[in-house]
Amino acid sequence: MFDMTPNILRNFFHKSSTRLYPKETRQAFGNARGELYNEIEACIFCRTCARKCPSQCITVDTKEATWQCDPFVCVYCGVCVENCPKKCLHQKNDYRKPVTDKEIIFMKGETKKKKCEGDPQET
Amino acid sequence: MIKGIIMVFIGVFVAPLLGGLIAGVDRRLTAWFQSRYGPPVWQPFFDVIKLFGKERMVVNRWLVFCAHVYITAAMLSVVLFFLQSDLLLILFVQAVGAIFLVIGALSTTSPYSQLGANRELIQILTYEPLIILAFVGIYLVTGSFRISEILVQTKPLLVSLPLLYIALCYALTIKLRKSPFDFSTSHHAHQELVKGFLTEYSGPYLALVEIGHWYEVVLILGLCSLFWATSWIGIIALVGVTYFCEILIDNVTARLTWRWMLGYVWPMGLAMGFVNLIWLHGR
Amino acid sequence: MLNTILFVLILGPFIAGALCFIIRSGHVRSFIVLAMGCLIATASIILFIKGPFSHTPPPLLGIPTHFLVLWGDDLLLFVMLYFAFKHGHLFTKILIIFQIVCLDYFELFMVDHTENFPLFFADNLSLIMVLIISIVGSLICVFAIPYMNKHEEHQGLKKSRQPKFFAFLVVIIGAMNGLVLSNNIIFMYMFFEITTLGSFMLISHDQNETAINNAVRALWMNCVAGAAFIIAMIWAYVIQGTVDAQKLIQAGHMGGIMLTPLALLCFAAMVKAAQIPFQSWLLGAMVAPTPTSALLHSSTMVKAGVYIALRFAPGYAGTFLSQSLAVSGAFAFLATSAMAIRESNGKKVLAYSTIGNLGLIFACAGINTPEAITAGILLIIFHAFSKALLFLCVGDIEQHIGSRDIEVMRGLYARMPRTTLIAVLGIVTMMLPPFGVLLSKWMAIEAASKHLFVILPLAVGSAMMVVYWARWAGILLSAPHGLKVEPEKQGLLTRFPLLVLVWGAVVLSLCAPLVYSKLVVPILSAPSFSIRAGIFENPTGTFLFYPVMLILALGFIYAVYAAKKARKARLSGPYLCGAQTTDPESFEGPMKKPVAVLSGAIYFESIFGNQKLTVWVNIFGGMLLALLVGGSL
Amino acid sequence: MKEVISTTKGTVVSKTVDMKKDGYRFVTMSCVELDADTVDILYHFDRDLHLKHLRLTIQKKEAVPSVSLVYFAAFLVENEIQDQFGIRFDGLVLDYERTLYLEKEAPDAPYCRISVSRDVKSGED
Amino acid sequence: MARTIIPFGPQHQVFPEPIHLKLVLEDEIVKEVVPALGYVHRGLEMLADVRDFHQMIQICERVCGICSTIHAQCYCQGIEELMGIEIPDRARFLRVIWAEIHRVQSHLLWLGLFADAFGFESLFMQCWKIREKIMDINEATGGNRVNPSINIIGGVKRDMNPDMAQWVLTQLDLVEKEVNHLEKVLLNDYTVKKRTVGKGVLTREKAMELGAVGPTLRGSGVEQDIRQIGYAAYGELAHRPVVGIDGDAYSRNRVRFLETLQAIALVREAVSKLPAGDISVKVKGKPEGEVVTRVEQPRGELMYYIKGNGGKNLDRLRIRTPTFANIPPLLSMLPGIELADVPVIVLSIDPCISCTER
Amino acid sequence: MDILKKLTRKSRIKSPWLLHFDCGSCNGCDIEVLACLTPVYDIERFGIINVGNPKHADLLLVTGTVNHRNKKVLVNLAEQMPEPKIVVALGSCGLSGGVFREAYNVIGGVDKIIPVDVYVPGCPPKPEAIIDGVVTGLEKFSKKKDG
Repeated sequence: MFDMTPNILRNFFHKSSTRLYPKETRQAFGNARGELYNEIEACIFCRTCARKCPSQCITVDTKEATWQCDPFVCVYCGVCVENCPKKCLHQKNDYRKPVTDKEIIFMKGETKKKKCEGDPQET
Repeated sequence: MIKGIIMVFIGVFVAPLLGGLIAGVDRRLTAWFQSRYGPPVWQPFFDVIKLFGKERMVVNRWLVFCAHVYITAAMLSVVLFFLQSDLLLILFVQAVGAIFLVIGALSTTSPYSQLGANRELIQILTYEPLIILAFVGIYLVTGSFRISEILVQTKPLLVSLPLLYIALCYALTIKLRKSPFDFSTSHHAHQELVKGFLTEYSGPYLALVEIGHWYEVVLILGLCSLFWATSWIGIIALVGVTYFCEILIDNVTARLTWRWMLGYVWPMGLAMGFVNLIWLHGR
Repeated sequence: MLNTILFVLILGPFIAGALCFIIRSGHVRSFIVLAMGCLIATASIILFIKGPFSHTPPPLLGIPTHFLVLWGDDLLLFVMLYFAFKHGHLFTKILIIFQIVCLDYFELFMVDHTENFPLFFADNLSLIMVLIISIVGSLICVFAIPYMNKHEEHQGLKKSRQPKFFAFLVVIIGAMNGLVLSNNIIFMYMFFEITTLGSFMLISHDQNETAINNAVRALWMNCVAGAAFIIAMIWAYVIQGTVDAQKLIQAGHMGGIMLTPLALLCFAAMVKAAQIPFQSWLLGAMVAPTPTSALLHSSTMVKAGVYIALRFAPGYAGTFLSQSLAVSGAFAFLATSAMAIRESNGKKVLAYSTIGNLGLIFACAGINTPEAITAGILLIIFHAFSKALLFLCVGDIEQHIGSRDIEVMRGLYARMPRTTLIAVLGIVTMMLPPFGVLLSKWMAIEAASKHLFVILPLAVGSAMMVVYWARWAGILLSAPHGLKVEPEKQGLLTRFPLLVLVWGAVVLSLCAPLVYSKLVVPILSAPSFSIRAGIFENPTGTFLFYPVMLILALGFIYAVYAAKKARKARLSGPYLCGAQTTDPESFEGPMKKPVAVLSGAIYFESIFGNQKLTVWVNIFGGMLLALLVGGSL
Repeated sequence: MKEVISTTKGTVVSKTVDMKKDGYRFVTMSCVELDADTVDILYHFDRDLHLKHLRLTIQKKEAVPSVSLVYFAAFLVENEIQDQFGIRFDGLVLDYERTLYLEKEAPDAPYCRISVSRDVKSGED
Repeated sequence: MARTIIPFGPQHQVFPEPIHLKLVLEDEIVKEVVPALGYVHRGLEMLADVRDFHQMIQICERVCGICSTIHAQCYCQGIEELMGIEIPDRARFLRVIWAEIHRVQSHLLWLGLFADAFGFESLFMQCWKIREKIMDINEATGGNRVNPSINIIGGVKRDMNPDMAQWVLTQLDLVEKEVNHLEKVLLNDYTVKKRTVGKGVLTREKAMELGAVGPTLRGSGVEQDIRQIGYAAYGELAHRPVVGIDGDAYSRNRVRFLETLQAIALVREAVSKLPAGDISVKVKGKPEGEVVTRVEQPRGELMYYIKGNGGKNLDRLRIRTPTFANIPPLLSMLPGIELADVPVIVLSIDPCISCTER
Repeated sequence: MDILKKLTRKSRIKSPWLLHFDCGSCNGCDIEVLACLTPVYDIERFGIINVGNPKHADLLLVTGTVNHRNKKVLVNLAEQMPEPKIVVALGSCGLSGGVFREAYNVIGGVDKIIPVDVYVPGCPPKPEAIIDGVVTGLEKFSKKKDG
């Protein structure tokens, strides 16, 4: 009977193992697969990422030079990053922050002039 | 007279605050035992205030009625306790509340609520005889069922009623719905009856039930304190140790079934109580 | 005046019964029953106001009373013998023949009929009993009028058997009045036997096989009681040379010599009150139409048993008999509570609860302190009202829904809100403070605290009692949500007794301190409680009767107000794991079929459920009874 | 897939019974659409980590005798095939009547596709 | 007797996943049970029509979040067999390492949930606390706590350098130490035994007949574990299946507990034997033909049937998950037990409904 | 009165009781939700308890794709929650259907069935992200009307 007691008491007399998350944030692991972003200036709009993506969350328009990703469909598998011929796709170590409205990452790039709309990288 | 009024005031207003605080400390300690950080100690108050602010949603109006009767009876029993009244009377008044709570749960067509209510009845069935026996033990020592007579004792009751105190602790565990007896409803999630007989009490009515529960906790800890009522230190030590052990037991046991409770606690508790009574008789 | 009242109370019902039997018109019968009810209720109140008395009425029609009794008794016994032969029950035959022989020998050759003592004696205990018998009994008779019409309708009888039914129904009331007022134990014995015959006739009323079997069982068990009674009577006479009950009681146990007759009397009383192991006759009586059970359970028949025990209680105070009576009463309380907990048949639950409460009264008689006697008497009063009420409710419910099963009564509130509320109130008065039954239970527990073998069964039994009452009340109230509840129709003759009983139960409880100080105190050797501002107090404990009642009543009123206010709240179906369909009371089951949820209470089948329990209980109960009788030899 | 034994509708149950007698554990069944009309049903069995298969080729319209009386465990997968391929099984011990997974709103027999649409899709990119 | 009919699920506290049981009770004893599935059915086998066979890896990983690595491993193994690819030795060992880490994770998760099913909250907390270390290992080595996503056709995606391997081992040492503390609780505690011993008994014969797999089968005393086939690198590692005797919830509990320790030992051995070399080979061509491939998942035998037609989309992908096979035995265990034991027994097969329904 | 209202608001934020419904997820998000309750993340710090009963809950955490069968359950559960309540959708599947978007039995994200207040992306979202999501949801509470 009461075989759990030693464990319980050990817990009681030690510091709790809780990570007090919003107060203390733990460093993410180096190669964790987080939010996807595109260095649009390097992108050649080859559509490899769109083709390889298992959840089909990336849409690339070669003519208009747009790169668009639905972050709410993305499954953070990293396949696009691995297959990107220009290595311009990257993953951060952390996820996007929760939001109250849906949004889509839309990037327009041209060889000379680049413009970012609704770029949420900084969030 | 003034003392009486003060006592009533304590019973009505201070007791629930104390009960809520105990609940908060309980949750904090449980968290520590589980290597967690735990909620702030005044968390139960937030819970209750929030519940009062929620939408009123009912399955059945009997539920509302019963919740109110429950809290009245719980409050009255605590007041009677502080007025140092008759122990049996306190138990009976407390039973009014407990039974109405069950009747409220039974008055719905919800199967979980019904099953929970039936289990709660079994819990009542188990703890009530134990408490009565404890009172009889007190009577045999003091010659009265009145609390006021206990307070004039010079020797702690615990000395002559150790086994009955253990039996009372069983009742306490059942009443607090702590593991292994948390089967009519549970403070923790993941219970096969979801929330048992509290399933259909929601919003403000759940808040009433929660406050009623605080009253009951104070009452039953008060009953425990009677066993060392000769000094304040004794009371605090006894209640503190008892409650600490309750939390400990809550954390080191699995939930068992009511069949086990009837087959184990009943014989054990009654036998211990009985032995203690015989021994008192023999003196 | 006194003669007239006694005549009305005792012989009135007999005459009314005879009229019922002879005049076969339904309307006239109803009138007779109503009139008799009013008459004896009034008479009992007048008698009550007049207060205690001892009295010998002039001989009826000039015939010496003891002749009347002898003839009456012989007639009675031969009628019983006829039925014993008709149903071919050997044991009953033997018992009855034994009784005839003993009685005739006793009356003809032993008793000195010139002994001068009051034939009738009434103290407050008797008066209380008369009140209960007359008022509650009459109400039950009134209820029976519409009930029996419907009952026969259900049965589809060609020829009404109502005349006989009502005849015996009212006769029992008369016999009970006679029993509690008699001071001559031969009288007592006669009335005792009349109730036996009456209950036999009433139980067998439906004339089907179970009814007859159960009636025969009731007959032989009660004959055992009769035989014990007669032996006790003769034995006592041999020792003390008197048939004056008061003298017998005052003489006490005479250093143990009188103990055996007293034990036999107690034994007779316990059999009459269907204590374990003789509970089966009362349970069998459930087959009879509900008014029968109501009458047998609440105010008459079984109460005859506890009355005798309480009446003779001073006689055996402080003896081993007293102790063992307390223990076996407490044991009956425990055992029947355990058996009731697994019962879903409403009437059986009521029956077990009756036996349990009677056991409690026996326990009180056995404890034999003023507190305990107080508890016993109060319990008789409050129990009679609540139990009669509950029986009548169940009868009414049964006629509406065609079942007496508690599970079938689920959601009754939606169908018959009036009766349901009355029934729930009845249940509440049976188990919760500050109502009378609980007040007396409190007294009983406090009084029993020194008796280890009494307090343990009491503690466990009362917890079990709470379980089955609360379960029932909850089930009655359960109603599908959102349903508009329409009050059902109730006939005047149905509603009147129910309302009187429910008000009686509540108001009597409210007046408990008054009832105690005015009625009970005079009987006691010493007052058991002091009453101040509605607070019962003695050295053992305090019951803050009015304060508790006041606050609970306020809480009740506020709760009603809150429930009314909750009308505005949003209705939502019960929680069904999110699987509910458009009907909030059914869920989408496998194969997409809607399944209606069904709730059944827990009946502890695996714990209290087996027949073995009954067998063991009977064996143990029998042993206790043997101890009770044998220990006093 | 090494040991594959072909069966017919008539023999599949008796062969399953033989398998059971030989001490095989029923692993599962797989259903594959071959063309617009026919499907393959594969019964997989295992004994001591060694797999054995039965192959039953049938018309989609045909009813297949259920093996759930031989192996109770088959009832689930047979119900699944009923749902997904619309093939009927006769003598199921617990028949969900094609409601095991799918609701009315979902496509009927989704695993029966017309091969043309598939080619279009795969040819797209 | 009074009957009670209750819906147990789809949303029910005790089950993390939606499954519905229609329970008919008498005095809280289960008299009849009928399950209803389909609350998690997505139809992902059909996605093979619209995704190519490489993309299917990610989808197979998401058949079930608790054993994602092993699903992907099984799928890759099947495709490799179809295409005749020999993967490098290092990749074989790495697959074992990740699979076993995953097993530890899954078993700890299960031990916690199982403890919760019989209301042992602190034990649940303890198990999940320990499990967090494994989640960290997953995140550090694979890049995600739940879906490390390291399998690709032809090998594995990420390598494990010696430093990392050492860190993993030290973490596992800590885990093992803590798991050992729980041994007495899980296998010896009075209340735990009261709730598990003799509950939901599945005899050896019944288990075989009803097609039970994994710890459920081994708990009934059948020594069968797909790892004995020696897929991946299991042929080169020493292990023997853990077997129970009684076939009750306790026995299954014991099997899973001991398997947790065994898995840790396997990781250690695999790391020590980890050969040098490439972690993947280049894949050319398209799968054609049909294959049945099996691996041992934490819950038991996982079977993939794959049929390719030489195109980039597969003709048929069929997944038979262990829970799917364990549901019939479960149904045979439920009648006659107490309501309170329903969660215990349901969880004792370690149900994974999202696997079952796919 | 004002103080009472303020207190209620504050308590609401301090004590969000949680109902978790797995609406057809792959378990990935589920176990992360459960992980939130366990010692390492311990969301009881914020007063969050997993109540498992819609009638007591303030916060509905939905994981996974909605399919034709469980959408009714989802609606039923949301309906049985007393106001004010917050719905948080977790993970790619809960947001849009994720990888399973094109499967035949998948309707899509939770927001196609019931209004969603907070979207937490991730496959599965880390417990930290779930905590963030809940905190974002709580901010919405102050904007909601009293129940």
